[in-house]
Amino acid sequence: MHKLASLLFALGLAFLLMGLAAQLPLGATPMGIGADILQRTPSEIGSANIVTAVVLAYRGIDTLGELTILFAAATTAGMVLSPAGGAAVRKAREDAGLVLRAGSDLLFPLLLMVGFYIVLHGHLTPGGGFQGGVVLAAAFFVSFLARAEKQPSHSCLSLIEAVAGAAFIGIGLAALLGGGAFLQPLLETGSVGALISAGSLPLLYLAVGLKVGAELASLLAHLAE
Amino acid sequence: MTLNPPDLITILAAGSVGLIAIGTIGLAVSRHLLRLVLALGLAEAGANLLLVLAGYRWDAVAPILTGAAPAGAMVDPIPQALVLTSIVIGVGVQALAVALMIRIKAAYGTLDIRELKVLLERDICAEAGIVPPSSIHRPNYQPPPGTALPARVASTGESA
Amino acid sequence: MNSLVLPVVLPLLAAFLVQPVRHVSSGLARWFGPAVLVLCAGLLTNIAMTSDANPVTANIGGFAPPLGIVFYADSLALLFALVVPLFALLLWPRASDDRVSALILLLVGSGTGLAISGDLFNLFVFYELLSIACIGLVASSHTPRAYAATLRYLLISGFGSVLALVGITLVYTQTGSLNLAHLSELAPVHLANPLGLAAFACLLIGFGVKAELFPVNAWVAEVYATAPKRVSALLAGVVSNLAILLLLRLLLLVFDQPEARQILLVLGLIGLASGELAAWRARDLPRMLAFSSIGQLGLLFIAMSIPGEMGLIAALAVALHHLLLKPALFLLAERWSGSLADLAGAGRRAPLAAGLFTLFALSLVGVPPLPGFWAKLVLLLGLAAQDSALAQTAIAGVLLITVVEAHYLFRLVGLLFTKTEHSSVPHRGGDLALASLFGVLLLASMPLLPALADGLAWMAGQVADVGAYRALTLGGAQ
Amino acid sequence: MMAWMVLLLVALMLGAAVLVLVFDNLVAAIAAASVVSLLLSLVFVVLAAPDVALTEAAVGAGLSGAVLALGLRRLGLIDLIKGENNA
Repeated sequence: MHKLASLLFALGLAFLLMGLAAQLPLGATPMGIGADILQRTPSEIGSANIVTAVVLAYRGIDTLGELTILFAAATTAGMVLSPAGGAAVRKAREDAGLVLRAGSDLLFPLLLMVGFYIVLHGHLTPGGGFQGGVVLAAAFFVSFLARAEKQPSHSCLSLIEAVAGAAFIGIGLAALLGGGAFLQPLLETGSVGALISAGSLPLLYLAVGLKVGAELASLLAHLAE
Repeated sequence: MTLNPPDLITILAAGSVGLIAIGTIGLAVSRHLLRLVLALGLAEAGANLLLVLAGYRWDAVAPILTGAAPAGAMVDPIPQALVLTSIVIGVGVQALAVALMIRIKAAYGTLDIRELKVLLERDICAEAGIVPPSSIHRPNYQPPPGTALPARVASTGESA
Repeated sequence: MNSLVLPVVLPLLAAFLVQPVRHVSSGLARWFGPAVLVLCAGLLTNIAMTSDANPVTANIGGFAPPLGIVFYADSLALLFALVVPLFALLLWPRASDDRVSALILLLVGSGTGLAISGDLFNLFVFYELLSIACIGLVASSHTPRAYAATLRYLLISGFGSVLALVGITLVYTQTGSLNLAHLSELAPVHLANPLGLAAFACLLIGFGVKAELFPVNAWVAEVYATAPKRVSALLAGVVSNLAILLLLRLLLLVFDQPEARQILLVLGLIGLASGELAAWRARDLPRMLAFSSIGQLGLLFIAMSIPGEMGLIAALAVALHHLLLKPALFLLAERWSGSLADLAGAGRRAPLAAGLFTLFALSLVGVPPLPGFWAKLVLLLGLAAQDSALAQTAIAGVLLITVVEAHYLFRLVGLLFTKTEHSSVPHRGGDLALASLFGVLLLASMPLLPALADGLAWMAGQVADVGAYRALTLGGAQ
Repeated sequence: MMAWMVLLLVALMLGAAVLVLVFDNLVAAIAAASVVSLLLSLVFVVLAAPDVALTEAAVGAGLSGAVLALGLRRLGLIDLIKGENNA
């Protein structure tokens, strides 16, 4: 009986939502602000990836909020998992199998390079701080899994995290102190498509990438203890 | 028979609505905490798909300037920026839920949401020093053997 | 140099830097958090002073509003933005290690941002940040029951954020914009249809999790009972009022339709009834106060449903009264967190605490000289002004529920002052000083009621003036 | 042609989503959730949203899969060495 009730509830909810979605003008939604941004980005921001321009320049404080949400989640998870403040007793871990050890030796440099590539080319190709940060965290985590003696130094990771977060806000405040508005894109925009272009956006995404990478590495290390 | 563009969009809208519905059902019905967290992830994925769909144009290309003159109309970049944020929020909440589940399993020994509610109610009543309400649907609920109930809860249980 | 952004950004920067400051010097780390809060409160009072009562705006990134995000602070937003750091300073949790002080700083930064931001998705991001900071603070009591209550709270607020996201999608597909001022221009044309109402319902329930709205307030009793009492005071007082301010701004600017107000009235009435009856049945003080806070916020939703400036004045009066009263009651709950039966005769040994509780109970129920009475009076007058049948039932409901509220509050007051020879209540030192500070504030507000009433009326006028909001933000002031 | 492919993608995604709730073995449920994320990131590619596709793949399939699997190991629901698991 229970299953039947949940099935009916499912069909009813799906029918209601489908009725709602059918009315939406999907595919031809009004694009007032979006079209405006598409025109202005090449000249005003100079970043080839327009989504990065929206994420860091037009809606920069959203990304700061996003960064802080990840910081809050990682801090709370760390607090819940090791209330004694990081001095959790580490169970003796033996080395992983040969495959993982050999694999991690090969993968670690590659993952590091891919991670930094994604972060540094955030304003040119799809990708950016968040995606690159996850790849960097995966790089550190693979090497942590493979070798037993490799202990993640939480203090160093939290230092990177704090410095990167402070750098993101620092660049924003520099714009504010320099007479502009908070998180106003600084430096000249350069030519669209060049590596050194879109002013301070690559620096912001570098700060985001380092912070996300350090946070998630320490979160995974906490979970894996 | 060939499907023309509007069908593509209705298929995707049905997909996003289906994901939200499946996620909501999972939240309403499932008993295991991990399944609740997975269902929440599904519902968020569905909402993200709907938001990206809100910015989609049938004949438009991705909003990346590839040097050549922009080929045709471009897709609306704003929903994509919003979904970037909401995906990472979803995974942050999920990591927090997993951390809490580990602590709950260590303390209460169960991950069943209904048993947890009963144990939580007994724990709060024990801490406040009152008799747990008999209206709990399984009055003489005995936690599964081997669950290490916090000592005080066990003691007041006997004395009440 | 427009400094409206600093009260939001500095707490976030301080939250990032709490760990390194601990490495530098542990003495400094203890005072780092409170010092930043004092700085933010100073900045906000400076803005309030220099703006001589007309709203202040700040464009983030220097982009004009419909394109970029704008911070808009009128007198109401500044009042709430000022309350957040002050209450966080007063209610700073005692056993605060670095991570708890970082979470408090995040709560202040996101709370201030929620009060003054003018963009729909930006409000969603600050709301999520506020929700995760609250979850962290509740879990900071490190007891198994806190973890269980926190996980249920996390799941409900996760579901709320899904609904809020669907609401934002519906609004974006209809209007193509996220800026509240721009939306208030487009709303009468695009959002006046049933789809707009569906968007409002999704946003209301999505953002209603923190405002303890009826369908999504199952978490309230457990979380306030298991969290540290100072955190419960902060959550029940400040955070729920911030969520109410967010919903009020959405209602005024974007969804100014009669059906939307009817939804609010019905949900408020259900919340009021269910909250107060559950409080009447509760058998320990923290949960009784938690359910009574659901009831109070139900009353606030009813006040918000009254159209026009009268409704605004009622909503502000009830909100500020709730803001003052609920933290004080939770501080008293720390002293008497045991079962109600054990409190017999507790008043004999703690006369000041019992006296304060009686004062707060009187004001909560609405006994004439106290401000609680005036708030309820304005509410009932507002309801009476509408001649719809729903408003009449609301009046009957509010009066009936006040009787229930009076019963369970004065039952406890009577219990406090009964003569019993022995008393088994172990006395924990509660924050008597803080509770008495709130009591003094409450008493001090009595002679100033006329001045307060004019201030509220002027503030309500400024908030209701949507045209000025639109002109200033879209006018592109720097 | 493209619409047929999208129909297949969405059908597979919804099937995997139902499997997440139906599987009684939790490791399989987590795998199904990662499959949903992966197929969703393919759908995002179809929707001309490469940034979002990369994020969904890296964060949804990769990170949340890793976090859930580690969580399960800490919960003792899967025993990596012996490989069998008790739901």
